[in-house]
Amino acid sequence: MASNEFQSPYVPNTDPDRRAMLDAIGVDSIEELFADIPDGYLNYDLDMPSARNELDLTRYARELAAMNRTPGDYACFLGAGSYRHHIPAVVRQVAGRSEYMTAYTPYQPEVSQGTLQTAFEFQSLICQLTGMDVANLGMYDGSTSLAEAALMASRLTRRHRAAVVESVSPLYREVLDTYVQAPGIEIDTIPASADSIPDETACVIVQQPNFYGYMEDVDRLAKLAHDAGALLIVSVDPVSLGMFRPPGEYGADIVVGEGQALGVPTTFGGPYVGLFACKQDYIRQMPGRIVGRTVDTRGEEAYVLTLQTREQHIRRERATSNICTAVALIALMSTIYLASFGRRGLRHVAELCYHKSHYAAGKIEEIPGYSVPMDGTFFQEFVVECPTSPSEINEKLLDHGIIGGADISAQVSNGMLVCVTEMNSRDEIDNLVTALTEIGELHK
Amino acid sequence: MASNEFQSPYVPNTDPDRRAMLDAIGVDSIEELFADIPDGYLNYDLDMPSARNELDLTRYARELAAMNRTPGDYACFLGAGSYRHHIPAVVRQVAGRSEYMTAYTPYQPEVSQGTLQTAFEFQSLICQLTGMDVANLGMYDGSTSLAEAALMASRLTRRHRAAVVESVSPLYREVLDTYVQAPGIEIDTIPASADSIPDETACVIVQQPNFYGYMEDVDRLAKLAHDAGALLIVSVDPVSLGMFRPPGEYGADIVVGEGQALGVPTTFGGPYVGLFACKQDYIRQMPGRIVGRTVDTRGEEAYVLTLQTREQHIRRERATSNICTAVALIALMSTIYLASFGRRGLRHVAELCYHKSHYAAGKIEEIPGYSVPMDGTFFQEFVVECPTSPSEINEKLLDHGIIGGADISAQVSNGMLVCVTEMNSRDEIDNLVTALTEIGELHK
Amino acid sequence: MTSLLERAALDRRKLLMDRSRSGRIGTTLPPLDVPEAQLPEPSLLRDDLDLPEVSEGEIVRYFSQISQFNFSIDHNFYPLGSCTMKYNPKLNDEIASIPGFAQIHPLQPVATVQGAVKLVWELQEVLNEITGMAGCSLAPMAGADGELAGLLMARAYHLDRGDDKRKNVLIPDSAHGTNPASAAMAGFNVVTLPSDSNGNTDLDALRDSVSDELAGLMITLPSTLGLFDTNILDVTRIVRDAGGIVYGDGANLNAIVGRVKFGDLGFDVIHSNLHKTFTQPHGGGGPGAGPVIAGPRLVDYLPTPVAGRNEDSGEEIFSLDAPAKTIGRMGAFHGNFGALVRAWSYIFTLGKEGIPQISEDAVINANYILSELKGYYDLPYDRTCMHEVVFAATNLRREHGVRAMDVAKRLIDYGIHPPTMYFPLVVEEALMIEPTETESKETLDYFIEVMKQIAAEAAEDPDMLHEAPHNTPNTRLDEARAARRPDLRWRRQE
Amino acid sequence: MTSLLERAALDRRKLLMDRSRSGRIGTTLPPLDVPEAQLPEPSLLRDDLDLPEVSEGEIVRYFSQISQFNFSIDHNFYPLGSCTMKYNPKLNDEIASIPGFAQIHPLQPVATVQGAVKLVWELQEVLNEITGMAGCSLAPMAGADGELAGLLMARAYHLDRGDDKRKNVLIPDSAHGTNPASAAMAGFNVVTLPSDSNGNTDLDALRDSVSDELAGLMITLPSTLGLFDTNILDVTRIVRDAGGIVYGDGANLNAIVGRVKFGDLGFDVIHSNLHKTFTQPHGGGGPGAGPVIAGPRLVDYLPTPVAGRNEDSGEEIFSLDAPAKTIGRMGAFHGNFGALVRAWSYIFTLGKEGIPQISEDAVINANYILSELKGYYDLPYDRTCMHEVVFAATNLRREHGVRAMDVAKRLIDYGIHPPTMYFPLVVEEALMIEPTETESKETLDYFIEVMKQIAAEAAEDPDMLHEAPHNTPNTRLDEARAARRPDLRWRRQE
Ligand SMILES: Cc1ncc(COP(=O)(O)O)c(C=O)c1O
Ligand SMILES: Cc1ncc(COP(=O)(O)O)c(C=O)c1O
Repeated sequence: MASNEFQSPYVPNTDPDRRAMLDAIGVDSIEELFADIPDGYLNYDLDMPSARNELDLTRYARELAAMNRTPGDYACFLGAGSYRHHIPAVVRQVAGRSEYMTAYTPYQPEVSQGTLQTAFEFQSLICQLTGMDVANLGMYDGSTSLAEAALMASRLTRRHRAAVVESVSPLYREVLDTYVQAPGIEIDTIPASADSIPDETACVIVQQPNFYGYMEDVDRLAKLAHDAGALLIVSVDPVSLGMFRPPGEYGADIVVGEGQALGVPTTFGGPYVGLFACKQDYIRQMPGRIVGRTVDTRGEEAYVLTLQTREQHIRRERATSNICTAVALIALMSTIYLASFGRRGLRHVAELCYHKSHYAAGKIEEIPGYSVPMDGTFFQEFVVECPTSPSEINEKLLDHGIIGGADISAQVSNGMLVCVTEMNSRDEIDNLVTALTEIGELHK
Repeated sequence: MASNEFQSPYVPNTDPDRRAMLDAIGVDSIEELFADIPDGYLNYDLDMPSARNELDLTRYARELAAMNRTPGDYACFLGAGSYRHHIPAVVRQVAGRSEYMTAYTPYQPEVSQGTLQTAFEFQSLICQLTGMDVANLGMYDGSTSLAEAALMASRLTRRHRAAVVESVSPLYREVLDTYVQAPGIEIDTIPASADSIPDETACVIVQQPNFYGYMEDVDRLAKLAHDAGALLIVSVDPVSLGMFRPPGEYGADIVVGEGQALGVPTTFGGPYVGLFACKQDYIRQMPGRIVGRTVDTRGEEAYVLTLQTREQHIRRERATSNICTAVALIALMSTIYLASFGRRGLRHVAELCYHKSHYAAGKIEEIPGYSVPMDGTFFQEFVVECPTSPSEINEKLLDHGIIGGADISAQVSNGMLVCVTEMNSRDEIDNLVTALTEIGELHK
Repeated sequence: MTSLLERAALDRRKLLMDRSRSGRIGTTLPPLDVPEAQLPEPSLLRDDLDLPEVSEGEIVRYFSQISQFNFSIDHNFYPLGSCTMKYNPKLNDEIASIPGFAQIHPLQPVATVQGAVKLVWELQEVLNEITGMAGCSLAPMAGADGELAGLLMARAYHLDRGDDKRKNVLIPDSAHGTNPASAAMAGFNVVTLPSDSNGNTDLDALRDSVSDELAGLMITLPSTLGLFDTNILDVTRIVRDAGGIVYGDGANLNAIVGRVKFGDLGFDVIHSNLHKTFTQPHGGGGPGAGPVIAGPRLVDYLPTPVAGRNEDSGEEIFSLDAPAKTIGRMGAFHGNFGALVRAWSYIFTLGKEGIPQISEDAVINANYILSELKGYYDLPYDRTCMHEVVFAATNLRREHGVRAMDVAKRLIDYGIHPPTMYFPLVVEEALMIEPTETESKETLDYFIEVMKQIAAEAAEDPDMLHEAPHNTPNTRLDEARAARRPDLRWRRQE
Repeated sequence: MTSLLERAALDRRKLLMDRSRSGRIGTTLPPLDVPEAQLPEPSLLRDDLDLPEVSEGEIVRYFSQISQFNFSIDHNFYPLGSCTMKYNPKLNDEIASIPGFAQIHPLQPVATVQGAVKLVWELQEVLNEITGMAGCSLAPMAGADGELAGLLMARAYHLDRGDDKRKNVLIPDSAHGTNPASAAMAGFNVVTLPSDSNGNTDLDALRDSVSDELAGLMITLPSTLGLFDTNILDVTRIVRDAGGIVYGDGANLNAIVGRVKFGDLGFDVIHSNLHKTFTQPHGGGGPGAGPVIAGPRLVDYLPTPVAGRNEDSGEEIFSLDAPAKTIGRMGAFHGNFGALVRAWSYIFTLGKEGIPQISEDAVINANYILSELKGYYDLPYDRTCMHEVVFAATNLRREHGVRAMDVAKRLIDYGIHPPTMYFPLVVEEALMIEPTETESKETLDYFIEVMKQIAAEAAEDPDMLHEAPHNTPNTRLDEARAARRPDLRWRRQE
């Protein structure tokens, strides 16, 4: 009766079950249930491989995985918005509990307090970390957080320009461009040293540390924005906040950032979690899910999705965003990560990144043909000007067992953005220096 | 206050907590609590490495693991009591639930029904598989099951000899020797074709399929045993029971076996699970934990450890065995495995092993210099007589990416015990044949 | 004064910051293995980092305990309509966690991630095949993100042709909220389209709504009423004839996967929620993935990147490309790769044989529930449904003052997750039930019996239903208070 | 007639064989990729294989649901005396699952498993160091298995010296049941040794018991009374002077790890339960590991294999060896390697700094409970305890007819796993409480408060205690019936 003999392990029912149900329904065949599909459009014959068993599929997946050069097997100095940090086993093990993993968005709070309470923890810890009043439960990633923040600023100020400091990640800029194309928000690119912004600017957007890893003068930019009636949007690396001043302290109105660094593997770019926090006054214009604390009919504290009138399922075309399914499980991973490292641990991790990247920068600067051209304070990334194209260098580094830094020659001539975290041992750094030296000698 | 500065992530309490507790206890220092230790014997200074963080320890563990040649990376034809079979993800994921993993032996049934009910499932499925009346919750491994079965047979018959068919695994024989040395049970080694056994023999022990992979004439052995008033103990490979006749059908009194093949990774030899089943009449002499079904005070069915008067914690030196902590979690893995494959799947797996090993044997037999000397029906293992020592051949096979069969030259001159399961693809088998051919040519 | 037991229950709910004790730590820290650099000037640094201090065991126990307050597919029947809460195979999770997938960095040179890009490409190809479309980008990170991408593509398409009057997007009244929200984000006016009494598109209304201002139509197939629109060929034709783009919301693909292809029916662009049809676990609200899949008219506008396959002297080479007229990036990198791996694993496990069986069983199961519960609950559209059936508790409200909400909450007492309630909006007191194909007939029979019992209870003891659920860690919550007095984070008690 | 809710509860408990439906399957099967061989003659084959037929999702839901009927360390305080239910670090599980450990075969040539053998060797070395012994075999698969090995070693030692009269093993009355059971399996007569009023070994009785028939003494240190025998140096001296072997049951090593070494105190051989002190998860009753660790007199008798380390031109080479006079094999292969990896991971995570802290905190925590509950429950030995404290509910029994069992079951209502009850046998109405070092002061305070409350409840409402627990899936079970009418497996209902 089923259209073929295959018995899926994921489907319990078999032909006798189907037969009994069809009888109860009062039809003779499965086809009758699909009678609403226009004649001639039924099409069962998929041009795709036959069913594959778990053993074979796993083997094939491992083959594909083996075609990749995997950080861990290779020393890796890539960052630029996706960061390798040590993730304690407990993060994976606890977030992997099926109670969390196989639940839906907590629309039914009585049977979702696990998800809801941990979501409230996430919001709380992101507030603690950023120094902001409130945080939502996360956007798709750091870049869409940034884009949604610009839209939100525009709604709040009823203005239609955004001033973006030129040191914001070019990838984030591209996403911003995607989001603003329809609403028609105009983007002005400004230097960090700008001392004026166009009238009618809704927001100043700065990344701290910036795309190149360096700290911007955010106090000045905050003043610049606020003097012009614009909001200050800051895009942060949450691990940097283990040691650096939180944006809440320098007047940020909206803080966004990529939460991946907090306990989430790099996974070729996703799923990640976009952090989104802001001042109390702005909560009704926030995008995304928000969990609030309330009481039940017995007066006991409990958690629930709230301020839903901002959201698409209530407000539809007037919603603050179209976002629905977000990244709750990734937010949970970050929550467990933050709980594990906590007050002392996150500062320690940040300082490790700081010291190690400075050690690396100091060594690389000494290599003939290479320079570290930018001035200022950096956190864990810095730009190296190479004697030849970074892509060429990176190719040669592979032979040394090294995945080099990000190629940013589009932004800085022969520029490589080198990222050093606690994952890079001193040996790895020293090997990088040796390899760069050797490669540099070929280009004298 | 703690003896050093280190703060363990596994210990919540810190010095202020300790101080408060010591105050409550009414002592000044931790040392006072250890005052019962004789003077001069306190010794804190361990000659061992300092605490190691998770990142570094994981790296070191991966280094050690990388020093091993791992089946999966290598084709592997080893069996001889530990078998590679495909283990569905669901086995690991479900048995890994912390509710199962971090519970103790279910002494408190009201808060252990998860463990107890799944244990009852295990006993039931082992009975279904072996055709026996009852099964216990498992012994340490297949070899200790066998040894304990011999002791049990001796208790039941009040006799002190055991006739072991010579084709029983030599490793199991060694364990049996360990167990019988103190009680003084004498072991007679008999050929499978024996038509008499010494008087006062408590049991005949046969392995089916035998150590060499071949089926023994168990009907004959059953008669031999029973005619002499001895019990028949059969050591089985549970996967073979997917297609072969269960021992319950040919009169086995006690069935033992290594459960590892049912969903447990080879793990360098353990933890495994020793299967142990027998006839109803013998239950009060069984070793090990047994779960029974009963009712609670409301009359509802539930499960509980039972027949505990056999056990050491009640019966002490008159217990049927000293076993206490056994291998409940491994039994759970086997239970999930059996549920996943079930009626159709286990037979399919058995047949795959059968056909693939026969394909391999056929091909190897054709290679000049090699032979498959034994006659009869084999399941998934067979003996190959090699042109030179198996250890030499195995060393060369490594260069072909192959871990060869077990070296059994102690039993069969130049003998290699080759095991082929569903894990060995046709390609792997063909590569083995090619490699053996090449290696054989060097020894012409 | 609260009793000890009550206090224990409260303590179990204590937040991390309230569990914090100075000096505790939940993990071990690597030492510094290089010389210390000079720290930045103090004005750049933070004074305090007020995060929790808890040990690892405390973390595990806390998160493990409260996890059990959730219902989840692994523990409960979860017939949440429109959400396709099917069994999520464990294999997929394991494959996604292979280090060669989980540990690779999105900015690695593409030559160093050929296996990952090949997987992406294979998934694109099979999604194209299943939906009958020309091309696909896996970049969108959820269904709504796919909608935004598709609508931005439609916008770009019209503008490219100088067609800048096309401002209106038609959306049926039964549509999911993301549809109008996405249309608004893509700069369109939303025009609501009524359905006819059978739940199909009202063709007359449609004809009246098309004009040279029509940008396109967003339609869910089958609809959120669980119905296959029998007018669908007319619908797509009318829209396309008027110069509009037909957008298909593929959230309900589970109903028709392997049976009928969107491309064949005249759709220009659709999205598919991999976390519905293709078993990416929902995770309590994501992550998901919402690939946007386009027909010939829009394929060049797909968001970046799209995986490509080339051959170079017999060797496959995979690339990540920007389509010719791409609308740009939907996120910083290449989409939710982790979810893509799981969908890939699921699809290729089932293969050409198993994929069509999904919809077969999903549809049988839903119709079985329909036929068994008909008469007990109002059935607004009395016709064969697809993968889900929408009942209405209007009869119970009318006769006993029992609402859809009460039925939903009472189901919890029976260990069943409530269906979707009060959606679609066009159905009063809606109870939208989607069993999925991974539930057994026994489970459906139990659900049916429970639903009948609840209908009986509504007559006998409506108050008991108003007070449901009865055995959960919390009773019904004061949602109004939550919204009126937002309490959104832990704060130190002064 | 049972109600629907009751029936649902029963259905949740249905066994796999009763869930089975013909044709269902819980996994996918690889196809045959070689030609079929001729099958054996039918008489060798089985007709029927009556195993369950269930789908993967059904398996997951069933096992996930009933798992929640368990208490476990990850969810509950679990102060089960003598069992050392401490937090089991998640890291250990992940390290044990590295394919290079989990997938290797026990019969691989040792040259191909150098990493695994190195790990085994490192663990041996560190256990020798921690216990102050000369050598170690990791082969025994639990504590009792280590006992058997150690006693067989003692037996072989005596016999080797032609000393074949030595048949008696002295075992204190407070010993765990495995001690006498192991002694019997090793062919010895068990002679019970009384303790004195302080819970120490009665030295006079000991002196009276030694003779040239003395094979040895098995003693638990600290004892199962949670006490460190202050006579221990005399004890070991007396036994050794009499030609006996001193066996140390190391189940309670958690109390003294990093503080005092068995070897220094005159022990000849001990075992250590890695699933207690060294965090191998208990798994609902194993697997564990019970290395046997020997001093100079017995080291040559250790079971096979023992890992060795050699250098060959500067390169380390590890081997698996049989000790010179080995008693043989305890199991088919090399012990429970998976458990060894976890213990290794735990020990080297804590290192020389963390290991001594284990016993510090374990002992503080136990003494804190002792001092707080003293007066509420009888305290048979009123002295400083080690890692656990043994109370007696004799006062409650006498005054209110409430027994240790009732206290234990009532703790369940408060979310706490009962302590060990009615053990050691020398203490009437024993409640043996072992908090471990991984519990916080807050948890201990809660436990203490609950225990006081239960003492109060015993006075106020003893029946309520007799009926406890109140909120578990099952109330107290009829254990007598289970033993009288053994019902040990599923059977098809005729
Ligand atoms: C019909 C329909 N469309 C769109 C969506 C939005 O998809 P997502 O939540 O993945 O953004 C949903 C999800 O609930 C849906 O049911
Ligand atoms: C004091 C003591 N000795 C021996 C044992 C036996 O150890 P195992 O259960 O590992 O065999 C135990 C375990 O409960 C114990 O507590």
